[in-house]
Amino acid sequence: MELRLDPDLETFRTQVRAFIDRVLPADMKERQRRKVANNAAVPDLLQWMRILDDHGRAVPHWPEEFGGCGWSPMQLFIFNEELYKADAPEFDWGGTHMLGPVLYTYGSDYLKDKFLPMIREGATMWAQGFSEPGSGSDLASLRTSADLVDGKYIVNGQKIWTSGAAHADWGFFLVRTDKSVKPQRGISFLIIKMDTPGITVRQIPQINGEAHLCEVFLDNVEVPADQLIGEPGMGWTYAKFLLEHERTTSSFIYWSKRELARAKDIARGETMDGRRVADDPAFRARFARAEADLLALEWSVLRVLAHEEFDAPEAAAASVLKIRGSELQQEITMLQVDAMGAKSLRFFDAAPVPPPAPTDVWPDYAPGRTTVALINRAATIYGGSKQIQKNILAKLAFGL
Amino acid sequence: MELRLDPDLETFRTQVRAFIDRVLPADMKERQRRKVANNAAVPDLLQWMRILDDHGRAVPHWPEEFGGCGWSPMQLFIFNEELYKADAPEFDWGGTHMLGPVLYTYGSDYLKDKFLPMIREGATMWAQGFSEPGSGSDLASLRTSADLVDGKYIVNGQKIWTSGAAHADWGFFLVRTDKSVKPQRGISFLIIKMDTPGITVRQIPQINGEAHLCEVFLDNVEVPADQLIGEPGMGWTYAKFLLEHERTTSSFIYWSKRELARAKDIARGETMDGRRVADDPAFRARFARAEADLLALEWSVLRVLAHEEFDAPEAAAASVLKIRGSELQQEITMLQVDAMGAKSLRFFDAAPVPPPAPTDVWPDYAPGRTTVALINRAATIYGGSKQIQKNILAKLAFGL
Amino acid sequence: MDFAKSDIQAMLLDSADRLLSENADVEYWRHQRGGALGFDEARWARFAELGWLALPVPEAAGGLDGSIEDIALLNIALGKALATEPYVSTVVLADHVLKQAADQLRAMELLGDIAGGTLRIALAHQENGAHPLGVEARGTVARASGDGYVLSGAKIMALDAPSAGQFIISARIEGEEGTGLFLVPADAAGLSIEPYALIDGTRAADLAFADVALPAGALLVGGNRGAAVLREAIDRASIALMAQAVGAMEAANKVCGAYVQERKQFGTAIGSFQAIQHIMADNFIAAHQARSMLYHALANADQDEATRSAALSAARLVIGEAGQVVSRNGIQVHGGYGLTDEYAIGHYFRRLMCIEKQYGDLIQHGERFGDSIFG
Amino acid sequence: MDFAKSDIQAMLLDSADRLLSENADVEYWRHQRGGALGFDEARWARFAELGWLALPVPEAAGGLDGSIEDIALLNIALGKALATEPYVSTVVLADHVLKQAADQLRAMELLGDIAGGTLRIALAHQENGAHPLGVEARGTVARASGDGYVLSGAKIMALDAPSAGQFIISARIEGEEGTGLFLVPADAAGLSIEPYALIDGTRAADLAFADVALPAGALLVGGNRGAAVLREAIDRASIALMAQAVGAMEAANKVCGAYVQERKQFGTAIGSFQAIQHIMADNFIAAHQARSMLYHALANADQDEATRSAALSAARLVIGEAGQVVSRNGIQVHGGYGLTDEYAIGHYFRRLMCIEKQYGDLIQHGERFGDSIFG
Repeated sequence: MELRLDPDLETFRTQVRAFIDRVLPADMKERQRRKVANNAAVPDLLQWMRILDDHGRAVPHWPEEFGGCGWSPMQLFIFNEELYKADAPEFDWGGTHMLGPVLYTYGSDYLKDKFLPMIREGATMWAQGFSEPGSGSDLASLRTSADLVDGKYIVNGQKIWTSGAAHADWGFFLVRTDKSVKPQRGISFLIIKMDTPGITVRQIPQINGEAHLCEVFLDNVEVPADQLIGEPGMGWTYAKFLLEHERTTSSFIYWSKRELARAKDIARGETMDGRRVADDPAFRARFARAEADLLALEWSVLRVLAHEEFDAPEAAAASVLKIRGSELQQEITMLQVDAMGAKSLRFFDAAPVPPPAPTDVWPDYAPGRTTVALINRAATIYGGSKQIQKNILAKLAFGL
Repeated sequence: MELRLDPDLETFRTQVRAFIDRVLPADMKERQRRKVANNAAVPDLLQWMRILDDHGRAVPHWPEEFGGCGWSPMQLFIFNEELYKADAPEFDWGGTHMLGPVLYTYGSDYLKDKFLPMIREGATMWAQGFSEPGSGSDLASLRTSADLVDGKYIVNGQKIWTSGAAHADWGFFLVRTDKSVKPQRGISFLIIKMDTPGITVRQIPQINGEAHLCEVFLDNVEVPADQLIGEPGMGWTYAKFLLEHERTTSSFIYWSKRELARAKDIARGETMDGRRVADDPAFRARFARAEADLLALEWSVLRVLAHEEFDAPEAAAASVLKIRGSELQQEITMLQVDAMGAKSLRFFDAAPVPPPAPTDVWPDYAPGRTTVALINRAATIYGGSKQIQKNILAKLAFGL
Repeated sequence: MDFAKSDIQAMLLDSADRLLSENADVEYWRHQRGGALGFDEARWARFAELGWLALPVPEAAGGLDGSIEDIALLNIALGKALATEPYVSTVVLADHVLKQAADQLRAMELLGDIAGGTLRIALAHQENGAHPLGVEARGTVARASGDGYVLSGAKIMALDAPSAGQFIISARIEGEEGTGLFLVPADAAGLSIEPYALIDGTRAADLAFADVALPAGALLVGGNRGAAVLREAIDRASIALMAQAVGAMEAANKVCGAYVQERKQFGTAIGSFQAIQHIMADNFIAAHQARSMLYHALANADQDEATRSAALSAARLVIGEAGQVVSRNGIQVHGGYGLTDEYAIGHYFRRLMCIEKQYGDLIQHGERFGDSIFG
Repeated sequence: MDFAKSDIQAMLLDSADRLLSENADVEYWRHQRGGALGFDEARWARFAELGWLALPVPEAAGGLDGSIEDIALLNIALGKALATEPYVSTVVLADHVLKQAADQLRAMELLGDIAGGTLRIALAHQENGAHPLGVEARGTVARASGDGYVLSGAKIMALDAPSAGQFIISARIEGEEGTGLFLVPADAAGLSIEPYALIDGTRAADLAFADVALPAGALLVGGNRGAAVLREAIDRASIALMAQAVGAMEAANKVCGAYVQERKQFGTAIGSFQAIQHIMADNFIAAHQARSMLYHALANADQDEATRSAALSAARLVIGEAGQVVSRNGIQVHGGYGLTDEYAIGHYFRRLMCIEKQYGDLIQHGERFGDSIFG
């Protein structure tokens, strides 16, 4: 048992930090740091992918043959941590972390050749079409159908919570290709071009002023049959593979660490009659609890990355990451909000325009905190609600 | 809407306080205040009943014809509050608040004449035999049988959590008199003398060193048929009546107010490097929350007592009292414990002997706090666990 | 003790039911939010017609001389409907200050204008970096000048300021102790107003005073009484806001109760899952305890300041926390739909978050209550 | 970073499995609690035979020179079995102090005795009214006298004192700065011991020193280093206790998981109810995060004092809270049986409560960690 970080990794961290410092454009970093919206602006996100790709680091977690870096899990951990810390735009996770691994594991050569480079080079945003209005946490009940007619799939149905669909050129969808088998077995994984006739995208206005999530209506949409990944009917298996492939992603550890640091800055910046909010005992107690919980989460991530031998199935440890990760995202963003007190109630427009210039009253950290905190209530809902996660955990850990 | 207390009630309170001050023996008050055990010593409890009865105030909540005082709900509230505040021994609730009302509402004249005076005069402790090993929150599944044979009930079975059974001369039991009907309809309410041949009582050792709860084994116990209250098969109805009759009891409001005051004294008495625990911000924040919650509970009790018009069934309001009351009992006793820090870990014998003489290190509030806090984990279990209460509440308030 | 409604209270609630119920929906809220002031001036006129704006106004000024209980009950209804009108600012805060004004003749005129719906007044007392429960002005100063005063300084987040014709401004009076309260017209020369929306669709503004000249009569309450009057006024505003919170929670619970019976997952209504049932039970408990604490605050509203403020802070603590429980749980049971602007629960969520933080938040009220316990 | 066990660690855990598993049950615990010392001296001898008492002892003194990770792993096993032996006092605390003692020759002898199972040492540093995280002695004073010292004062709640042959006593040395650490035999003249049980069946004592005469060699660590050594020793003890807490939580979860599958209500195993499933999920999460924080504390155990104590307090915060969650929930799912002395969960509950409060409780560690963040 060796719990201290390998000294080589500290060297690696220094290199990563220098690399990011060198290639991340200052204006992009500043836009990212000061954005009001929860999501990165699409042009920055795609440009950043291209910059990373120029240096061979757009998809470090992929196999080397497809452009990966061959790094260890701990190296990837450090790379991601430093990206977030540096206020680099997030990855388009849909492409790089969801579709990508499914594609290089199960896709045909045609699909791999066509789409892996597109993802890696940041050629486009990817829409993720899983949820449907009637099937949120109950994904297996999805009803969007894809019927094979003359070598094409004719897709009909409706998707919801398709993030970024309004800006995506391509999407990957779970569709039902066989209604005669039991629900999980009739689902397939299909790539669809978003400007195909019959597709209508409606942006859903959110409680935080953004409209990032979309409804996608598919009305007799024709999709070439070779855009189906792997075998028909295996979509459910691939979707599960995808979730299990990214066991630690749902912890949001890198994001939460950066945001906790920001909460700390806010608590130091805001004062009440000359006393920092950070010095208010009740606030400090809550902050200490969140920071301790985040350390626990980080070690829980490390345990999964290191494949610690473990009394329960590893999936149970992953479920913990999802539950605690989402709760902490919420608590940390609320620490930011609460540190600002009533000032947090001001509405700032989340449109991708520069926020107002900072003033003494409204420092540059003010715009955006509440925007993000409000939409973060979703963290315990998407990807299997907290209640579903607890069902799963009770089953995995105790056989209940 | 008039939310201020009627000034007449303040006069009543002054009278009650003077009365208690006059009749409560100083040594009994001191024993009660300093007892280590959760429960009052039986001799004090019974003697106190006799003292109250001498002044016609042993069962003020009963109808006047049976010895009640004809007081309003608010007068009863104040009477009880002052009793607790004065460290008077608790009532034997089994007799005065559970059996009594069932008896004077449904009992035969024979039973009323025989037992109501016994209860009122504190002639004996009463054992309450409801729960069974296989039926905790699921009372309807109880299996102890009472078969009518030659004008006697032959009782066989086992009861558990029969509080005080080791000191009780009489008990009231829920028994199954008819196995042919659906579970709730075959239950009857039976009075049994505890020294009847065939009864064995085992005291169950508790985590706090007491053994107040008992198992009662009934092996061919013969009970005169006229000791069955009301109609056979109506026991379930009577038990529900009994619970609904005492809507506000489960709030433990009087008890919790006294114990919160004690927690305050402890937080003022214990110091850390010269600073009172009361001045520790984290402790104070928790205390403030508990006191505010207790105020909310008190007003919720008052709303029930005053039969406030209300959007949901009144039983929903009662369920709130049970849930929040039990949670607050636990939080308040833990405030006492936590205010003492590591000193709270010392084990004090709960036997009914005087606790050790107070010292600087171990003030007179020290013995007993942890004893009570430990057993108070039961508050969210007995009388329908918190989980069951929430099921009920969701059904009552939202039809779920 | 009696929880039954008086005749006037029953009438009030009845009129509220009729006026507000037709517009207590997402379409209406989204439409109002898009408007210039965040509320409908025509409905404000209806408030006047129904006597709501005259509720706490003395009979002498043509008002109804209503009690704080009356105000609370009406505000429960406003909270249920998520009304964004500046009722608390104008009718609770400003009214109370005006009733304490030195020049009662002028004050009665102003109160008459308020009652008639032709005048709205907003309070601007908060300064950047000041403790939210403090009321003494620091960075805003009134200098005597000729017959009147010259005002300089700045205020932040004056609630409902963008729709107000006049402001009540707290200011230190140079050469005097304490904090005075001044009446300043919205169009005064040297006053600049930066308006903005809050997340619940209501409006606020930051104000800056660059040597704003005021007549002598602008001083409503002198430095010797200004802070005490302000504390009283804000405590009453807090009660009205808590009443709105109680109304909002009860309405949110109704919405959620209906939703979980309707929404199906895994082939059954989600309300049949025990986890959802327990969340709803928690929500019921929270809203129920919140209403209890509103009663506690009301019962102590006219006590001495120490008792009143302790009761108020205890109530803010319980109600603030309850609002979070109810609205966060409410979103959780709604799943993704809870995060859209198209379902009511998200609107309740934002409103309850605003109420929790206005005139002192959970932490500050918890600290004030704790201090009141242990001295 | 590597979570795999080393060979010695695997052997240690294997021996623990064999020795402890046969006695990790309620009968054993209740029997031990009734005894004079609260534990079985014969089993203590087995600890010695298995090398456990020699674990952190330097090889020079015949020990195994084990790491803090080794100690933690063994203590996880002790915690699972709810062992009441004075392992932490003697083998973690006293060992560490002795290793820092000025007279290393004498210290090695004592360490040898500890390793052999013939000597137990308890630390008595806590004084009534002192902050639980403070280590500077105030009310206990050592006066120089002839070649040695005379000790007076009092200590409270010295853990495991009733079974110790010697005590380590912290005392202010008259005329010097700082806090010195003295070795005092349990049978020293003028020393009075008031022993008592704790709620988990372990023992402690209050000590009073009425001019206890000590030889010069009794001073283990001088006033210049005493406090620092004590802080290090206590931090190591805290790690060992946290490891026991982790073991206790994991064992409690096992017990509860089995119970809810077995216990039937309403005609079905209670583990089939979603509310119970979610409670068990919460318990799993709590225990899992607790183990993660044990690793965090271990990873920082040899850092500078500020880093070490911040990591330790963060871990105490998470683990202390987790222990409460696991044991309170554990009792709740057991229903009435959880409150009896005849089911294991109540024993875990009491042990976890004790660990939460020893060497600083949740509140104090939370405050210390908060201070470390914001300085």
